[in-house]
Amino acid sequence: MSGNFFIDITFWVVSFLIILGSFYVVTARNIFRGAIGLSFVFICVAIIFFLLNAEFLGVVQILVYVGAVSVLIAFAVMFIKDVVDGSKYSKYRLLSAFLCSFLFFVLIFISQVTEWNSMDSIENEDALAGLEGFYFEESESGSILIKKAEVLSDGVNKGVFINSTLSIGSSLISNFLIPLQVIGFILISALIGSLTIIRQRRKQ
Amino acid sequence: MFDSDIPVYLIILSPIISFLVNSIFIRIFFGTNSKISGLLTIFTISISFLFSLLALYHVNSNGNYEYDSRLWFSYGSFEIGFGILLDQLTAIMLVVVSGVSLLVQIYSIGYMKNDISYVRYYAYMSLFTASMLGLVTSRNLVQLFVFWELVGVTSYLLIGFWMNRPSAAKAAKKAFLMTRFGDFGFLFGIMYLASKNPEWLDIPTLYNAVHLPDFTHTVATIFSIALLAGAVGKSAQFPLHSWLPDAMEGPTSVSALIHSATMVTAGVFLIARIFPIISLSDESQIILSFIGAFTVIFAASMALVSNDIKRVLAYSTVSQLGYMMLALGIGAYGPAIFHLLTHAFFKAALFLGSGSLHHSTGTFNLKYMGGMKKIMPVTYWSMLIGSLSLAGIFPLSGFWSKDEILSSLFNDFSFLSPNSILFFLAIIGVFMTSFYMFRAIFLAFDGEFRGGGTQEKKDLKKKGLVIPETLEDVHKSEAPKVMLIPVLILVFFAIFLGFFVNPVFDIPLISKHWFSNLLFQNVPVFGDNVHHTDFKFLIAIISSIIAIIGIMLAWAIYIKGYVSLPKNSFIINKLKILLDKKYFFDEIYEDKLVNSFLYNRLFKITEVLDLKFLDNINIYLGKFTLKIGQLLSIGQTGYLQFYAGGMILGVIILLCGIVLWNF
Amino acid sequence: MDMIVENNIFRFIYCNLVNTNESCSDFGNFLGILPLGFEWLAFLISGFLLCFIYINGILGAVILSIWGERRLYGRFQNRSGPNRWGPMGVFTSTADAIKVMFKEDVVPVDADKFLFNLAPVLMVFPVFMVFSVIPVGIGTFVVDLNVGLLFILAVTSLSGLAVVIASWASGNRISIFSGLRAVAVLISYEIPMALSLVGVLMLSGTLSLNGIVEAQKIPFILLQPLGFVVFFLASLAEINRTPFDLTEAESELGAGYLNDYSSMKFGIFFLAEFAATIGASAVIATVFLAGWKGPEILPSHIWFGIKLILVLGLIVWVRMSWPRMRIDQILHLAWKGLFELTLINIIVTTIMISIKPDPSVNEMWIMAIINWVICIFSLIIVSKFLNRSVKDNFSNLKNTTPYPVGTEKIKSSFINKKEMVN
Amino acid sequence: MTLDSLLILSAAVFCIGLYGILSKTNIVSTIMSIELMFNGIIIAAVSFSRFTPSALLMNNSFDVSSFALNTALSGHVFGVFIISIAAAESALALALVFVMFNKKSSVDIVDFNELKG
Repeated sequence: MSGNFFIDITFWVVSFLIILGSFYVVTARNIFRGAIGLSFVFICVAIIFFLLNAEFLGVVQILVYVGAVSVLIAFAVMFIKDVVDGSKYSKYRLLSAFLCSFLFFVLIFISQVTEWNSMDSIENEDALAGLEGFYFEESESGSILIKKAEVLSDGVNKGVFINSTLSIGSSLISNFLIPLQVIGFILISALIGSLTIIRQRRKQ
Repeated sequence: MFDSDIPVYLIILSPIISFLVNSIFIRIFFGTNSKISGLLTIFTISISFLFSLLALYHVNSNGNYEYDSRLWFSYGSFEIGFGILLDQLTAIMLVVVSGVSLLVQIYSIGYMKNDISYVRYYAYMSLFTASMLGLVTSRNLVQLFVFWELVGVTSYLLIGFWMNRPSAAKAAKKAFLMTRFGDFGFLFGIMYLASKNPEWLDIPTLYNAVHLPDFTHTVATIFSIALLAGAVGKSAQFPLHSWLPDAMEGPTSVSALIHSATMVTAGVFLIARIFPIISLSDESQIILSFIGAFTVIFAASMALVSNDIKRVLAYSTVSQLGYMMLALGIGAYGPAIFHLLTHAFFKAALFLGSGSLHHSTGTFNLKYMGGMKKIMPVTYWSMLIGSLSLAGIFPLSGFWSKDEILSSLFNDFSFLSPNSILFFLAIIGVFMTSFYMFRAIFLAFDGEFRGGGTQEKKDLKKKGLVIPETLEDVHKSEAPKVMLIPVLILVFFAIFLGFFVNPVFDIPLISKHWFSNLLFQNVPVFGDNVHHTDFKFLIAIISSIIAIIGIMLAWAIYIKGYVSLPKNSFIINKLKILLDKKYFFDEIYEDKLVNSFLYNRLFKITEVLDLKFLDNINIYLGKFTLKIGQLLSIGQTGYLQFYAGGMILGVIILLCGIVLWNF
Repeated sequence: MDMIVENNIFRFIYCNLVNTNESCSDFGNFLGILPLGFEWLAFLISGFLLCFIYINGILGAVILSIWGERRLYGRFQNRSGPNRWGPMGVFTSTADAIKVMFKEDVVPVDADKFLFNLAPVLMVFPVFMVFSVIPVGIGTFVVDLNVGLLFILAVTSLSGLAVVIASWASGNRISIFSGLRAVAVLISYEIPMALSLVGVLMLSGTLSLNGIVEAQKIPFILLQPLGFVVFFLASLAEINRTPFDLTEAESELGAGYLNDYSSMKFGIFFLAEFAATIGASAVIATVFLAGWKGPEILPSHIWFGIKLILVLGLIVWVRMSWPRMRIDQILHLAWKGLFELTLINIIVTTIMISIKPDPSVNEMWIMAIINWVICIFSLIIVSKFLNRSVKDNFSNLKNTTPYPVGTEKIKSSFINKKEMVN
Repeated sequence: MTLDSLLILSAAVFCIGLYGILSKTNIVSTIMSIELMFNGIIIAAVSFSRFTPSALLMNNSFDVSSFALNTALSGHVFGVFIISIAAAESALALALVFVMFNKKSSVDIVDFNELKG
């Protein structure tokens, strides 16, 4: 009965909820309920992030997706004529169901067949030892230290833990500086663009 | 004190601080016509002036200061630095710029008193002064170019200061575009030099590089001619001169600052800055001197007939700048800068005096002035002294500087050599200068008062013409003290500066030719190209006599009426029209060059090409694509899902292909 | 696990259940009820117990704070306030709670029943989540997340969703207007709220609330006056307190999105609102007033309590002093006032930190003085600009509808034409 | 919780979102489905970041450069990027929904087929 057990249980339950919620989102006739289902899925995905040691991303997911995006979508829903029975199927429903399930199986096949450079799939003991034995820790001055771990038999601790907001921040302004600026540019242009669109509407 | 470059930065920064404080804080907290802004600007510029004087003192006693260049930006191995170069030339320019600027700011307190945008005026003025000070202290050519353009922008803002007047806006645009036109040459020169060796952009390195074999005659010629284009634009020399008279639309104090002492002398400063390179190339020297000499009489001839006193002064400025260019062209480095120095002071005095005249009569038109001698004696005397100085009458400062230029022209005088032609042109220039200046003085101050702005408004209304907004009502009075004192200070310098800065023999405290010697300390001297001129009695007498003849002629025509031009002579009338229309230069640029040549000829050809040839290609190409498009549009059902499904199908096919390929 | 073990309450319960040498030896003698091998059960039980203690503590605090606020309102309005039940009327709110519980639970016919019932739960759940990361004393917290501050921002943003659900599920047009207003205000104020904390993060270098408390050599309100002002105003807007309480503007919208709620559902909303007030005060006390830190004459919990009550008192004072603002004024304040102030704060803090990366206490005092000068100066400038912009827009305002911006179409989509005729 | 199970979860969420896009005609439903697809992708990115170490980290154990450390969390960084893109996208889409509703008082994609060939 290790911590791993709880994590696994949580993972399976939450995955199940995610898939269930996703199905509800795409099948619900009531769009508002669909939107609420969507925010439920977002929260569950955030829990998955917490399980994956990505606390920062999980919190951002809640902050942006649940706090802003799904609220905005719920907002947009109120502009639909008949919310309760508004979400209709197109004529490609069956075809698309077939396409999507086919794509799903192709993706699963590929993910199973590909040899990921994964912690689980590394068979060379030496390589694994070289990796497993170290973990990353923030020092007091803020830089990242590499420490040799003494006991790392626990399954939970397997993996690369460079798990800090600080290192996400430092990679954002070093290796991903240009993407970051592009994102900023996209955000500002989206802001201006949506304002322009709304303004046109108000002029009429 | 000047061991580090911080004090020099302080010189530039203090006007910038006043600009920021004026435009951000004072405008918000104290309103747009708060009087604090003027005092603040005067305070900051007097700090600059004080430090400039100190810098001149240090440079005089310790030689020039070369500070380390700091890295501005780099691209690979291509590095552009910035830094301060404090040599003799810079120190002199610093004193001239900050000194004249300080006096003009004091004058402006009275002159701009009733303007709504008082704070904006002072903000622009501080920014202008800062950029001009930055220009003269620049160590790197790129840095110099940045300040050069900043000077252009601020002059645009200042000329168009009364932006609600269409003529001012037009003049500002014209000034900006024409100087920009020359700046392309400057930019080309910088790029050319950088393509040869980026390190040469650093000016001290460039000075040292002229000895190297890499620095060929071709490089020097191309570079100096390219920079000459920039200088011609900024200093309003011959082909690009026509913006300066129009630029008189700005406030008179602005004209006094930027069209006498600072902005227009930037071109001269630039040529002086690259003097070691220009002196390597005979071709560019000849071009430079002929441009200068031609501009001298060309501009002076237009000043002969102009009725607007500010325009007379503007043409006079162009003409005097021609003298400086001429001097630089023949290698008279010291006299050119000396003339720049004296000219800055007496021309600023004249401009400020004309502002006082406008203050009193309400107009700039000489036809409506007259008889102001009794009403405003102080202005009269100061303008008279300024004009005498400009005409080159002994012992005023203009006499000394102009004679140095003439003497250096006379150095190796032989009949029909280029130098002799230049000399005669310069002598004719002296005559014309004294004539037009005294024509203006006599028309403005002697005789009966002819009604001023009030009368001019009436006349214009009678003719049904548009009344310019510069016209104001007459209130005959002497200018207030705050406007008189700066003029008097400038007049003081106009009298004494010439002799005491560059005396022809040793006097107590000041050695012989102190100014020229100071300048020559820095510039590497190449062969015979740089003269060290001595005072020549013959030249002094000749030029004085010619100047006095000019004054007498003006006196005879405009006061006594002994001589009068024949009224109906065909040639005289045509000549008058020609001069009045400024040799039709604006029309040539506008109608012939732009309209007839570019628009009607060159672009017509391209139009025909476009319509007959390119358009047909497009039409058939279009028809072809239309057919294909019609074929393809079958797939465009208009349903979003259909398109998305197609995309997904493509992705699935790709993925399957990858899977089948690999396994 | 290291983090959790430092948690004193958790360790106390855990060690009393299973006494292991690893984590309990340095702490004293414990009972150790469960046999070895049942650590996981102890883990679960102590976690649940911790949550139980916390939540009940919050509920008690809410009951007390309602009573305290009403007493204070009385004082502000020159009357005595509730004073019948219990000594000084302490049990008044308990009685209120009992009364609310026994009222009839009405669900409107047009309501979406599931969502109608879900909304109160969603409303109260983020408020309790906020308390989980706040340390109320040395070693007294539920969990010390390394992204604690961001977690608080994220969790409070959930209440926006709850408001939308509540307003829509009622099937009531007034509720929807109130919900739209709430969403506009909540989303607008989230930006200055998050940005105002950036200065604090730069100074402390951590997102964990415990870390922030420990980083405060002097309280951050001195070093971050602008951040404090903006955060205080933004959190007032986020918890719907006067002068930003437009969602429940009784003169325009009745009770807003609470219009159709009755009985304990209403009670839960009420509870959530007051708990959110306490939560906001707790966050301000922790982030800007150095949390449980204080001279050692009093225990850390008492210090925290004093600071909390001070901030609560300030909020009540603001509520009693200011009138309610118009919706456009509120949004102007967020986008044109507070947003700029946060940017100024960030720039100033960045400059400060880049000049002195690791300041001593004396240097911090100098920084504090500079910051206060800048704060007052920029507040004056921004308020001057705000005045101007409101004046400029006043002429345009006459032509606009009284509805919130962008909601004109909702009218036609939600009001059936037949209804209009009737 | 292994990489495989996470990848299957991500693929499932992605494909369900795709199904939503292809089968629903309401534009708001479509936007919601797009958000689902984004989420599926973030899950994959984060789980890769968690379970597959960077090749740079594998090579030398002690002397890890800052570049290697910064790339180790690129999955998280991509997650952040995707989330911010999604926020921008949903704001724009919402504005478009307003305009569409204003034009035809409908938000059904079927009604917007002017680009039909």
